[in-house]
Amino acid sequence: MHANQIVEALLFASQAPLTVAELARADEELDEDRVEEALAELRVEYDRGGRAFGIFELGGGYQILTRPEYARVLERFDAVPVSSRLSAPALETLAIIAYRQPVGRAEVEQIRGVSAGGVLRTLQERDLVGVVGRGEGLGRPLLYGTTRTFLEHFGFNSLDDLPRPEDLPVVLSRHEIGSDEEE
Amino acid sequence: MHANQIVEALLFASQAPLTVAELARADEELDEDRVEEALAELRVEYDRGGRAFGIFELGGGYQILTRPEYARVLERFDAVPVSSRLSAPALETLAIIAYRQPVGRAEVEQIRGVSAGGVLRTLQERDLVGVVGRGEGLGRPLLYGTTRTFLEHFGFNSLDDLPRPEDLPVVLSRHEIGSDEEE
Amino acid sequence: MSTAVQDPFLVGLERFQGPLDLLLHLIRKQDIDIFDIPIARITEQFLAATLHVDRLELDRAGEFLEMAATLVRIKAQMLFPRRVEEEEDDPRADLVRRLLEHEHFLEAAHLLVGAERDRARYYPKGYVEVRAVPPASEAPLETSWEDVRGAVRAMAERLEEPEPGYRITGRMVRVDEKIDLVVAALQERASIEFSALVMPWGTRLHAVISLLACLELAKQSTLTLRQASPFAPLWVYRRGAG
Repeated sequence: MHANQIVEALLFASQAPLTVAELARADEELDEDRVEEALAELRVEYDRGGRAFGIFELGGGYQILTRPEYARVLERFDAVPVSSRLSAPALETLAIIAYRQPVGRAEVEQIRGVSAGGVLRTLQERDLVGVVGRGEGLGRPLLYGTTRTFLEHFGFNSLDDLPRPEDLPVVLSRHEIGSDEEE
Repeated sequence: MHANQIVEALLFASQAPLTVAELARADEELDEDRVEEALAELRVEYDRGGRAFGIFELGGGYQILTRPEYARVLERFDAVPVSSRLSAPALETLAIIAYRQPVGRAEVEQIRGVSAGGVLRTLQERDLVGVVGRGEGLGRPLLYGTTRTFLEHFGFNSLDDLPRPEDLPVVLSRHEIGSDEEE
Repeated sequence: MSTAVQDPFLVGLERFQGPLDLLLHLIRKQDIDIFDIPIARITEQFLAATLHVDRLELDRAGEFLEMAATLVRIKAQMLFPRRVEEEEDDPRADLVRRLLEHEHFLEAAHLLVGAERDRARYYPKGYVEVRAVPPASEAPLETSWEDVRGAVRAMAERLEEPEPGYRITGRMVRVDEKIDLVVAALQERASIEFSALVMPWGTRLHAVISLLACLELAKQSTLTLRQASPFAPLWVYRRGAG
């Protein structure tokens, strides 16, 4: 275990920039001169090796950060979030709304057996479902239905194109094809 | 800007493991094969260069972590956060869920002989377990399973990595806990 | 008798996670063969330990007292004669099974502790630059209809079929809707088996309403209904066909 590697491990794992004095205190083998030396050597290694990160001086301390030229890639990466696929609960909720619309939150929750608030919000943010009216009864609950974005995304011309597979669960298939009164 | 550097920048700037698919989405130049290649090349570079960190596989993704031989130095260092360990009841409950998943609360409580509500909540808050479905029978009980965070926290790449001592599979295989199997 | 009570290993229940833990501790500490537990002795020791139960919170106390009751019951059952060769007859069998299972999960938890300790030796990056993440709604959605189909299939397996006649308010099955459906079906095909008209819904309500629709259409001479014999499949024919 060399001084360079100890300094590298500390810079990597630290939450904040570290001063030379702080680094020197970490191990008996280190002193401030040795730390300065290690920092200089690591910089050379990172440059020569073409590393995407480097050692930067911040507020009197040192920190390992990605080089600024990668900012664009990182930003773009963030713009394509991990969650660009819908989760299983979101897919189920979407299916229920698609086949049962217009449908209230209570009914969705009754079918799935779990609360639907978070998932409904996700689907609304994605503009796949929206509020299409209010139901009868206590509190006149909001009713949800699918949007134009939903049709466009899944390549349907109208709701009549929604496939009705044979194994569609009874709770989903209750809404009749024949009820196309809006057309 | 090479594929290797893009992959390196992404891994370096991420707090959690990234899958090959996620990495491949970052740039048009990348695809999954190219990412695998980059990961392999970076590993060689880190090894040869004597880096204090390496690329490790966790929960199906890749993450840059310090090598274990630096744990001693880092442990003693204030500026390095130490992850909080789990209590004994939490670990036992987690073990039951990990090896029996999907499993309902009633079964967990029966095995442990004590109520599990509080511990289950803690494990859910720490995102180590989650609801994965509903069981058959009365009240359709919630079934719990482990999460990706669980794999990352314990250093497993997949559930296949769960340690299984010789005698565990026998006993854990659902129903047969034969009183006929001697020590 | 009271010597067992004074045993030095009985140090407060707080350190035991539950009755199974305590019981296992008593057995293992005394090197007792778990397949031949001296139930009278263990029961006595367990009861002595649970005397301090009033110091525990109420729900924990309940767990210990329940086990005490189980032990006392087993002790009583042990007094009855039983055939030695039949393991199943042993009143202790279920308890032994639970103890072994509990012990194995203790072992599994121990393995997890080891894994956690090993994993903790690998440190992640302490500081990660903060980047502004755009809202998810701006990201392209990568979900196909096949994904939705998968969710539907999973749901079909998961969800119980509701009892026949189960209806959601405001979603009554209407005869005129069924009539439209049957007429539409007969525009595509000259004949159709009645059950095929009902299959997508599968409930008795839909079957009844569909039958009413067919009878209504038969009355209007829009279609004819045929059945070769009682209980044979019912066929619906377009007028003029068949």
